[in-house]
Amino acid sequence: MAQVIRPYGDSWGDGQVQLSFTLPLPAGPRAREAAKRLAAQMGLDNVQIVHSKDLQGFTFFILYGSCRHGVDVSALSHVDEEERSMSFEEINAFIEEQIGRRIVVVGACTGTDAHTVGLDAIMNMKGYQGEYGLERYPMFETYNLGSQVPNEALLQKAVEVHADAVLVSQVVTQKDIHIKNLTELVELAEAEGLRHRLIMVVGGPRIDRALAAELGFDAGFGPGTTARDVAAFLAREVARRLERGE
Amino acid sequence: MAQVIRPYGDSWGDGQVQLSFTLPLPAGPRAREAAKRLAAQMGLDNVQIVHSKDLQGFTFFILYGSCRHGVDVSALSHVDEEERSMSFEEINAFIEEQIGRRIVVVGACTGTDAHTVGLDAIMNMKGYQGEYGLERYPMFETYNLGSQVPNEALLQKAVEVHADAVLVSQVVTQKDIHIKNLTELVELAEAEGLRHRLIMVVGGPRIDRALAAELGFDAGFGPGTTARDVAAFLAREVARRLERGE
Amino acid sequence: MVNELLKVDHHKVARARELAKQIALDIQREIEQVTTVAIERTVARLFGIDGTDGAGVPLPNVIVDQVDQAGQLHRGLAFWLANAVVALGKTPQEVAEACAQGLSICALEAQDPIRIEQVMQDCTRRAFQTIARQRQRREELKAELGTGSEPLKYVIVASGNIFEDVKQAQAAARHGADIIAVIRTTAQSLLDYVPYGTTTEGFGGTYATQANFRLMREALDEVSVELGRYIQLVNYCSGLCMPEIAAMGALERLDMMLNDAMYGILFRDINMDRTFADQHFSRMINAYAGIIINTGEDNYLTTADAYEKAHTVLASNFINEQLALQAGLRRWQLGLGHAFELDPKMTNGFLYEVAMAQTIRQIFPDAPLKYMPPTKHMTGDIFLGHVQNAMFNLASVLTGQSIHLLGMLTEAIHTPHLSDRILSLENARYIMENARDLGREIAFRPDGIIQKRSEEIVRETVEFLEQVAAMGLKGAISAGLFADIKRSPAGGKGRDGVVKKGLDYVNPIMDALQRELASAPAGKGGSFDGTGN
Amino acid sequence: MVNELLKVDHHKVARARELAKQIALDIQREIEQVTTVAIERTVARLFGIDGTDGAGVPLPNVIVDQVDQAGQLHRGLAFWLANAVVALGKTPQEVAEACAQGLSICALEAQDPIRIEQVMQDCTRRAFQTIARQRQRREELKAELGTGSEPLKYVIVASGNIFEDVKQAQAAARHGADIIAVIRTTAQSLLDYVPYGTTTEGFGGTYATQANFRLMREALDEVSVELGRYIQLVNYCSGLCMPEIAAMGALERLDMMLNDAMYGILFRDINMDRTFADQHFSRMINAYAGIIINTGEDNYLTTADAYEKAHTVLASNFINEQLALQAGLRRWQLGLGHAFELDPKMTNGFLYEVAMAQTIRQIFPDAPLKYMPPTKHMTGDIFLGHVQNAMFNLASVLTGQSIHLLGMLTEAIHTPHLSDRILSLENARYIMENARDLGREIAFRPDGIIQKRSEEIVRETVEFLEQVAAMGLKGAISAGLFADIKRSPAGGKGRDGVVKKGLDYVNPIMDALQRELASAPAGKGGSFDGTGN
Ligand code: B12
Ligand code: B12
Ligand SMILES: Cc1ncc(COP(=O)(O)O)c(C=O)c1O
Ligand SMILES: Cc1ncc(COP(=O)(O)O)c(C=O)c1O
Repeated sequence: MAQVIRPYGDSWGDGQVQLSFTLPLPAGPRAREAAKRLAAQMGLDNVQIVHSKDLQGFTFFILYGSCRHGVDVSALSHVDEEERSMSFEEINAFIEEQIGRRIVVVGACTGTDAHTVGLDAIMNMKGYQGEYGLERYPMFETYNLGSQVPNEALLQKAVEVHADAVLVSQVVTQKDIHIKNLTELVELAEAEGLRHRLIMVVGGPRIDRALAAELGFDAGFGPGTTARDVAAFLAREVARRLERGE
Repeated sequence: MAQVIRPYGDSWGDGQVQLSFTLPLPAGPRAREAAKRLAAQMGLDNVQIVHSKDLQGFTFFILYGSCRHGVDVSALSHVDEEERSMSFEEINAFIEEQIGRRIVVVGACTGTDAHTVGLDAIMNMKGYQGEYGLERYPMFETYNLGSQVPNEALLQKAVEVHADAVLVSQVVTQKDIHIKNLTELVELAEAEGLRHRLIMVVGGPRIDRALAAELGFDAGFGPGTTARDVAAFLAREVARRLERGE
Repeated sequence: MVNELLKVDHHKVARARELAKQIALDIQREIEQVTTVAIERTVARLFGIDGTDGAGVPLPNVIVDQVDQAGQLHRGLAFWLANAVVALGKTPQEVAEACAQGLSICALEAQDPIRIEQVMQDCTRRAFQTIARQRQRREELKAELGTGSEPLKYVIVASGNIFEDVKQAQAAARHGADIIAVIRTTAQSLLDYVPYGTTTEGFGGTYATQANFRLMREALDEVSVELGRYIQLVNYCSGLCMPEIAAMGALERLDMMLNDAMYGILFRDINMDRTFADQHFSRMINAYAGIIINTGEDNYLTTADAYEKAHTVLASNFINEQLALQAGLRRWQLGLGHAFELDPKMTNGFLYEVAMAQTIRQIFPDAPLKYMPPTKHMTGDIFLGHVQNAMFNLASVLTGQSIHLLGMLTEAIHTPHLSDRILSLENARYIMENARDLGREIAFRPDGIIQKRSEEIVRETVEFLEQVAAMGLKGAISAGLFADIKRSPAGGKGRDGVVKKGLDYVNPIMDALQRELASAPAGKGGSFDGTGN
Repeated sequence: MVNELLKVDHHKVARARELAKQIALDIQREIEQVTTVAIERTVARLFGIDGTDGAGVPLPNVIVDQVDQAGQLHRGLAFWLANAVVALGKTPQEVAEACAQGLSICALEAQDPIRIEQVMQDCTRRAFQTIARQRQRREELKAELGTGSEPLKYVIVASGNIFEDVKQAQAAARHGADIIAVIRTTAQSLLDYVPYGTTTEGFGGTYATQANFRLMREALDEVSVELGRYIQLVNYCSGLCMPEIAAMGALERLDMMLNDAMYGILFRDINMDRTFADQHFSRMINAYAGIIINTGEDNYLTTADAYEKAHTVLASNFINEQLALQAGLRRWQLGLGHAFELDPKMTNGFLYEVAMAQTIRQIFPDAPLKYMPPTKHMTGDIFLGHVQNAMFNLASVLTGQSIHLLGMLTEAIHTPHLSDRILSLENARYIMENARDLGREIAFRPDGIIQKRSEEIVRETVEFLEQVAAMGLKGAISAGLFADIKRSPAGGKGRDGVVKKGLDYVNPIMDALQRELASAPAGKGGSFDGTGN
């Protein structure tokens, strides 16, 4: 049964949303009218321009309005909630029991990206937010290649150390450089016949599961991820593949 | 010729907008998916949820995305730019010459609204932002009825003093109380056969020309209005009506 | 403990208090001459009358209006009601219901004075027991759960629908709010009755009704236990029903009340005599109920210039203090109001704000000061507005304010959305933690801008109070000395409801309050002594 | 004039300077042994070589690579180039173009040393004339238009497209920005050449090219005149092309350069010897061009903990200062970097930030300190982020910082949109005006948190510098003492481009710089004297 929800401002179904954008028009009644029309096209009723600022040739707007659109919650049931998390000890025990050997991972910030903090947070001893990194897990063998690593070099290293998984970090996203770069990595892995042998994981502030899947990765991790989340996923995924006899 | 513009983030046509809203769903992958779908329905591509906050049973989202919609600027040419403004002296001189008598105005905050500061800013001696109020104009005769004035009382006073115009202020807008109240005023004026005799003006932070016209007013003034804007409008409008022989 | 960051001239402060006391005593003499329909309805309520007649008119109104129309209110409702109780052998509620059906109580025969007195004492005792129980319950809960650390974070809910308000209040508490105020609909303050039952319609706020009070207090009790922090509830004890709302709040365990001696006169054009009488009785009830009042001087700066008229705020704080002490409130109950309202474009505006806030802090060291956020100079620029609120948060923690109303980034747009409140709470939490001890770290230069501004405010306050004392408070209000608003003593709403007390006037509730307030010990969060501390 | 809000131990500061000087002198001895391909390309550029070959390789690279591959770079490019000019009767540009066509200049016969010397002197003089003219033009414009009041508001543009950047820079200037930095694309710092021409592609920034420099400087000159305020232009003088970019900036009248002695080693894994040599030559050029450098210590706190490692920032400031003075920069040119990067959740974090900023301010009273906004702890919560930036703005105006990089509410999301910059400018304008004189109003408690934190930072800095001095700077970097990053002396990019100077090495540009810098008087905004002031 359809169960449609709408944004909530201060009462059920009021549809209130806040919006801001800049239009390439000089400030004035025409720019205001354009802003209102745009908001109307976005499905907002009762549009209120609460602020506009002349940026010389451009106008910045802040608006509120009531969004006509709704989302049917019953249609979201296919979206998985997160898997139960496991503790450091549970994960190591799980790997020992179910897999019986260390999981090998190779990580890198690829392309021209030099933002290593996120990957280090997942891979290095020290970890992040009080959670140790993968390096600290007795049942993981880790190689952190650092920053600005070409896709070729990453795959080469993965082959060299018989990696179960590659962990890619992408932080710079301007003009969708990360999409380009990640797509290239998957294509390269496929071309080299490595794709099915590797669990491919991507992380970064603009990454989530949906995007990762779309780009052909096995998992994607966004802001706030800790090594434990990644370790649990890898442990389960390697076990699943063993079970399936891959 | 159609000339379509889109929002501008940091390059022409990138369509970037910022959006925030709350959904009545507990935080988690489903709420995120719902937020993305909603944004997609609003016409956003490349939706990035940059922040989400669990409000227990509700989730607050901040998103960025690229808006597919555009506005055809050539279709806005009918929107008038503002009339040339006049100075204090020009306005008084204009009225003396073109009308030859003082313009009589009655103002009030109607209904249960007690926000007098805006109306006072327009009507009282002191004015606003360094601009004198109408009371200071030699060619205006003003009656400021203050706050919480019933619509009936306002019209009665207008008849009593042979007003050219009524100035209504509406600040409280929750649940569209102002719309209800303003509509009632216009209907009342029509019922009493006063509508065509009076210039009806409304002002307030959520008022603009378009809304005023829609509700059947002759003019609407929003945030930042000064008495001079209103005086110039009234002077021209009374003159226009005289000319048309009304 | 208040940090003495400034030097404040104690002689000037003492002089200001003396003047304010004199001003308050002048008014007090007039207050004692009259009663009002609202005061009498309050007696009816505390005697147990509630509900409405068939037309929806609240029974306290039905019965008081009847006595008033009979020209008999000068004796006090209590007398007529107790007389009817004795005469008819009914409860006060039954008497009121009978009135709604046509009974004229002033037409009943006069009964035995001793039995009448007995009924009045019984009814009074029952009311006091309930209030005392609620007060004790609050004290227990506060002691058990604590109340958060100052500045206490205070947010409003104002959806117009009490059921939405409840959700939003709980969400706010879970995100760090210490105090929840339910803002009243724009229409209510000029109603000469209190609506009945739960309500779901309202503009710019939600009706204050006893049922709404109860619903919200229950919801907050629930969340208080969940959070291990006692969440305080506020409503508005002002307008034409001040003392009735005080009674309702006392019965339903509200913790704070907006309750100012002059707000109604200035901002709602309510008649002076009416407001002065009503505020006094309402404050006696608040005093006994252990409720903290919040005064409304912050409002002055929404109509008058915040720099030029800063001293009127401080002067009014002195007057409110003295009127409150005369009503039996203790210093720990005086949430005197002031505000961060300077034009954000002003060079060194922050320094002047700090000067004002710190000066008031030092002058009223025992008062749980209520500090109001920027409102007038907030615009639709929600981003800049959020930063203005940050500076306000900083001024508050720096100067050690007590009750801190969170500014909302959408102040200029709408009554707060659910998420606005959460963003504001995060803003406050960040600033107040990040600069937690700043006030203990610094000293102000003895010849600096802040010190000089403080001296100027204090000097102007004394001069202003001299002027008010000379004109009398009513004269000063007539002359537009407060908030740039003029009100005449003969004008204003609700004047009809002021009745001169007869020599035979009785008000057992007021008498009992007087006894209790004079005798009980004080002590923080609780009891009384005679010193006002 | 710096406010002395804190007591800073002058003995400790003197000791720190002494240690830093010793550390810098050690490195300086090594620097003097070598040249690099980048240094030689810089000579080529200053001799007038520009443009690319058919394959798009910049001609400075073509000619230097040829000499390098011939194993002849130890003599210096200037010698070979001048020799070719004499031999062929062509201009340096024509010589380079001929090289691109196959000419081998090291194979040309050796010419008359006097005529070679003559050519080198002529080319050097021409380059110096252009630079001096630009410098003088800047001084005139600054004198005529002024530069805004400190803290100077510095924003970045980084659309990737220089034509969009130009629009955005002008818009920012019109809304109050004093300084515009064009951020470089992520790919550029590891390129061993400087791209040619205007560019419209880039990620996280826009290519630094001479044509882009020129375009932006023209746009800013235009808007400077329009606004009556000289808008300063910044780019990045770091990576594998440090000195080339310095030369380009000198020719195109950039006003500031990000130019750090160690940033490339730590954050781009560039070889130590390469960076130390490159930074020295680039700084000599910046010194002569009257350019203010910005050092990059703020970056340390993006990888290391900002509280634990605060002293490494100050220690590095001392080292950067000494290396800069050795390169001929004057104190007014030293935009030493530090940052507001503590975790916003930290109780009293603001007090610690103020302690750090004020300590650095007092230790380097003549330096135009560069203060960086919160970045690491910014999240997608743009509302809270805007407030973090407000507190940063407050810390900056309170402690009298000079070059103030505006924090962006969208820091965690994207390189700034047009409107982000405007919102940030409004935030800064509000805070800096509203609390303009706060720093002159207060004193810190002598035994307070801020004073104690300051003492702790200074003490740890001296201890740290003792350690670095003992290990040598290269040893310290190898041990991961800065930014929690370890780099080995033998590793890093660009190592191949380091060449040991021969006994016959000549570099007429460097010689002339040395002469000029040693002899010229100093003086704010302009000229030099020998004292480094
Ligand atoms: C620190 C920092 C730097 C440091 C990097 C130091 C280092 N060694 O990493 C320095 C100063 C060197 C730097 C430089 C630049 N930066 Co930078 N930088 C940042 C900053 C401030 C913080 C990033 C960070 O460390 N976050 C903390 C970590 C823990 O979070 P995280 O990366 O999201 O990682 C978490 C998750 O995403 C996930 N995750 C991340 N990776 C992975 C991988 C896997 C496999 C998994 C499972 C999970 C995972 O888990 C992590 C832990 O929860 C951001 C702004 C911000 N506040 O986010 C800008 C930012 C990322 N930088 C930016 C830019 C543009 C640059 C420069 C290009 C600017 C310039 N031209 O100079 C340069 C060049 C860098 C380059 N070549 O890539 C932009 C990117 C814009 C965009 N979206 O495209 C940002 C957003 C700033 C901005 N608004 O402009 N930067
Ligand atoms: C000052 C103020 C008050 C004062 C009013 C004092 C007074 N005598 O006016 C006091 C403290 C009494 C007050 C009370 C309340 N207020 Co109030 N108040 C404000 C505040 C802070 C500023 C309004 C103001 O004075 N602006 C300055 C003037 C100059 O601007 P302006 O009104 O927009 O007027 C300009 C233009 O709009 C135009 N204009 C306005 N009227 C007219 C008329 C004509 C004819 C023309 C030509 C032009 C014109 O010209 C003016 C000059 O440029 C706003 C928040 C804000 N920052 O906007 C809330 C606000 C308006 N209040 C609000 C509310 C809810 C209330 C209360 C209901 C709360 C309560 N329950 O206690 C009460 C009840 C008031 C009532 N019965 O109406 C809400 C309204 C929400 C909504 N959109 O529905 C606001 C937005 C605050 C909020 N976010 O909750 N308030
Ligand atoms: C003391 C006091 N009473 C009442 C109010 C407003 O309530 P109402 O308009 O419902 O009287 C305020 C508003 O701020 C106030 O400060
Ligand atoms: C001194 C210095 N150089 C360079 C950079 C970054 O530029 P790039 O990555 O292009 O070397 C920074 C970054 O903040 C810096 O501080």
